Amino acid sequence: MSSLLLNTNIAIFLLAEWIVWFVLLIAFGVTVYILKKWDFQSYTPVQYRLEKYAYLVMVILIFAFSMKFILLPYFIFTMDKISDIVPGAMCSAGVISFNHYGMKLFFIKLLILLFLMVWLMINHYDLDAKKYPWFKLKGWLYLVIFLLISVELYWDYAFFNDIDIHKVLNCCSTLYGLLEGVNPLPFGLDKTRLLILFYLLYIMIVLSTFGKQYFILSIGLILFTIIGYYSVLYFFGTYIYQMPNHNCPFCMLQKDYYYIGYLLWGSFIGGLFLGVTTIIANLVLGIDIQKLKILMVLLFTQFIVICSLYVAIYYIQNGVFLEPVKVEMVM
Amino acid sequence: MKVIKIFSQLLLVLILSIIGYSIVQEDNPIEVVKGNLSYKPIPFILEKTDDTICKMLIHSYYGSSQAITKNGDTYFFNDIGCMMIWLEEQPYKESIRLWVYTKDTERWLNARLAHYTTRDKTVVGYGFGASERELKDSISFKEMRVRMLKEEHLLNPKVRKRLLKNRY
Amino acid sequence: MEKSVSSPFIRFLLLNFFSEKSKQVTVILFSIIIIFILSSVLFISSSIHHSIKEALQAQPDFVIQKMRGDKQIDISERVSDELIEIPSISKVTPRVYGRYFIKPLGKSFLVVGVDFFDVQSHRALEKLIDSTNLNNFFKMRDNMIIGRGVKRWMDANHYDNNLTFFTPKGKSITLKAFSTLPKESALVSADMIIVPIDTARKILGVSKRKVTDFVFNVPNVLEWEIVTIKVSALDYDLRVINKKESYKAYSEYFDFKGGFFLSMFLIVLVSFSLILYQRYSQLYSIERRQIGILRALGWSIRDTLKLKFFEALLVVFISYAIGVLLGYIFVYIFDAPILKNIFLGSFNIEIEPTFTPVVDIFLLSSIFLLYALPFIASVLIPVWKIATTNPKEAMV
Amino acid sequence: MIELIELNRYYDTQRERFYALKDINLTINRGEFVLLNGVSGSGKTTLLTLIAGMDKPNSGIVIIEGEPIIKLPDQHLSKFRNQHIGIIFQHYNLLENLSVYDNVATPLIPMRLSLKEIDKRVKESLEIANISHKASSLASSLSGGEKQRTAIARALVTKASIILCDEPTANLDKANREIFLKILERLHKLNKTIIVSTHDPIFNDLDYITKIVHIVDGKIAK
Repeated sequence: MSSLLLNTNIAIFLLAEWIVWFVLLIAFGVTVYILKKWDFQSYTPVQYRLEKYAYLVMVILIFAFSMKFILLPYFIFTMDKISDIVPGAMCSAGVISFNHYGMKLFFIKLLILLFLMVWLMINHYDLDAKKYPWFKLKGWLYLVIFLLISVELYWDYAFFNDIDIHKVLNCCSTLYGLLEGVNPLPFGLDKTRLLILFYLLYIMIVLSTFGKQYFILSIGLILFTIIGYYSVLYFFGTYIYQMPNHNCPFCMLQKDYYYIGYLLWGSFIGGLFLGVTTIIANLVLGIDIQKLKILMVLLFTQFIVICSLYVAIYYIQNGVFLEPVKVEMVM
Repeated sequence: MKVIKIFSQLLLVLILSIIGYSIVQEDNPIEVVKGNLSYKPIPFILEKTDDTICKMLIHSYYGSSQAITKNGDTYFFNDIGCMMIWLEEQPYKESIRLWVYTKDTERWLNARLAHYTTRDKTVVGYGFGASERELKDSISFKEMRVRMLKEEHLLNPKVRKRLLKNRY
Repeated sequence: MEKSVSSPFIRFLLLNFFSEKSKQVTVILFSIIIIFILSSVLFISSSIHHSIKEALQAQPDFVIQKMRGDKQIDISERVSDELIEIPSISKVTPRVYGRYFIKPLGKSFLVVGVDFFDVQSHRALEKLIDSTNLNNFFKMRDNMIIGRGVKRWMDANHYDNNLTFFTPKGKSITLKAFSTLPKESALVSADMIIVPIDTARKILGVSKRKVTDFVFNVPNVLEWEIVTIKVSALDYDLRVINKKESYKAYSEYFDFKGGFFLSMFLIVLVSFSLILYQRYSQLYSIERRQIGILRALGWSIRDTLKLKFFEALLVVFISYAIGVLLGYIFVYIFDAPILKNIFLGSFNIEIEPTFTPVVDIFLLSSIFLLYALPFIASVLIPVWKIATTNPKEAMV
Repeated sequence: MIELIELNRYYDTQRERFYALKDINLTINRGEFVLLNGVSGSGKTTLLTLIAGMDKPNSGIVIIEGEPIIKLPDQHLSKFRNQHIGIIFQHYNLLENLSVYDNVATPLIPMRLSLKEIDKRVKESLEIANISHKASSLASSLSGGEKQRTAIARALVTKASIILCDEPTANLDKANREIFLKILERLHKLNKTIIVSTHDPIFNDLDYITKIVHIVDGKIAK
């Protein structure tokens, strides 16, 4: 058991995760009971009690969603705090790459937040409809969510427990361990093509949202996740750090960049989440939610504007674009 | 409304074509060659193959080595030390064929049979050079592997001082 | 106040909440006490972390010592010439220091010998040395600069301004207190006495050509790893300690205390949530009827849930705000009289560090996570149970 | 308007099944004034709770304003009750810690109306129940009659078309009963459907009663 667990912030974080998990365990038991006994047509008092239990599950999940929503930035902050203790790590990026749990943990947390948001959306429309049409769907979705959360809890513990604070660690510049000569960008794109795609995808998403073409929208979202992430990492990020070779998604979350990372990644991930929720709402439930669509477009626009502003301001100030220096592997 | 629909479809086609074009035209260096069931060393293309451990392009055969797993995946290393680190992380170590490029006879030799000198100037700097014939103070494969894992190689300043006598 | 609130629901909530205060008061009081203790502890521990970082910021980046077995022995001066040759190292400075026990097994001070003429790499000392007048300090052989803890100890034990030391050979040296170390680094340098290097050698019995250790800086942080390798290659028995490790040792030390407190707090938390669970389920009959009436009038379960949930949130936020405020006042204005000793008790010299307020959103969210999350978690089921009362209750 | 078809409501105890209501068939049209007569414990109150959708029958169908309400999920059932049914309870059931104004405004909150709109409606119904002079005083400080009139105002504020009264006059003195009947008469003229469950003889000789239903041991006696 590494002494890290005694660190106050980590202890608080793990305690919070554990409590949320425990409450979700209760909701899990209730959901299993409901799924077993649910029969909308029956008149028995058991059936009426089930409806009440469904509200308990709803309350617990709203609580879980809001707490997980707070715990994600707290997780990043905690890693930032212990980056002073972990040798060599300059920012939370370094810490997260410490063992294989780090990245997996981060993505599963995002996934859980997405699933919870989808569940709450389905629940909202399930209650509005008169016959609880998607009641079973909610139940099964929750079972999946609970499974993910249990995995997350285990990984939380394993991740912090596995950090050996004496092993020297390299920080985010070598974090991505790129093979020399390999093009870091996806699909073999180069910088200019990456940027063109970045803006084209944005336009396509906006158009397909209002054109109600959900198939195109889903392709757009998937591609935009990849292209967006890499454009920020390898192009816009360098303008935020004003250092051509600093490709790190986490460092912009720190104080010295005025926490711009939270706004930037928040709007990017927020837009993606809402996009996925709208698609599910339309394809699975067949409901068209105007509010979500507009919010999604707004979030993406905000994301695009922030990125482009940084480049524009840099260009205005220095009259030239940042040219990344070719790093020679000098041995 | 109709215009929006058409325009977004057009955009989709344009985006997919750009991506398609770049994927086809991309030529990243190789990291692993699969399906080499003959378990024979592959004369890999220099400047176009990467060492999986130290993530560098291999510039010359001198000092390089190869490892072929049971299912034919062949990995390349520009320094024998890297291969040992890689080997440590693999399951079923015995079933993996290891080849080194000998410096004296300049041909691929089974690593477990080769002799290793400890003061060579190698790419990463671990200092293990493979040779076919037994030289003055060369060591066996087993001894080399243990030394590598005990970090008794030239990158360790204390060892370098003892072996090379100069400071750093 | 009622009319100003925009939404009718919130207006109803506030009316209902503040009209039957008796029910909520006990829970709020209890929560305030818990948050008060919790926030003061977290404020103290975060200020300590901050002041450690502050103090260590001033420490040199690297310290080299010669270790034989577990014993640290003195290093010969020639090592510094080899050090200077390594490119990325700057400001190599010898230091002579050791613990001097005034009373055997009693009070001990850290005597630090410093050579004023080469640039001192100890940045805090640098600041101090710039402020003191070099010439007259160095002119009189028997001057010393004392830490705040030492000063207090001397006043308490009627050493008016000077202190006599006995060298291992039995000679006595009396030194006059010239000035006191700055307040910020009090935590680390409370019991330090700074003297010219030769006096220190005499007091600690260090031979002429030897020093206790060397310190130097490596401005470029990325170079630290390579420098450590190169320096450790100089001699077989050299030990290289960098600033981060000492920070780690200090913070782990205080983390241990923080962690220990947290586990204690866990017990309080569990009992607190059990009481809450019981408290919120126990005041059942009065509330059941009220919710029954509301449901009969057409409030859906979602509305009553919202009502009861927001009521609990109100309790949380009121007690959170008051508790944190009290904690802040207690720690940063009254300097946490009792709690401080738990954290700093173990220093052999009682020091009086004033806590620099370090409150950021991270700390506030830590307090929130430690208090509000368990509170809401334990209240969830009772709130749901009451909110789903059957409207039939109103007819009975 | 209100149709009850083959309603059964029973409670299973260890020994046997006790029928609170058995085979109830009843149709009430819009604007009727119905009297439910029966000894206390004969099932009158249970019938009222079933009509208001506050409890579910073990079998049978309840259709109000053309909508079968048994199978409605809670969110719709509550909204339906909120908009269509006003209830006046035997023990008034006011929120003692709130003022009369707030008590009458309570049912409007789920409707998400603006404060202005709520204010208008509340004042209006306070007028009808002539209790506006006590608008800002606390419910706990009111007399029995005043409490009853606040309850009436609360039932009217949602402009519900159906008014259910459960033993409304049980705790009132002679004078307040007269006032209560006058208010009921005015509501009847507003074409509201009123169902009063009582065993107070004062109602028997009212001229505007359209239907009297006698309930004995959970069954409708002809």
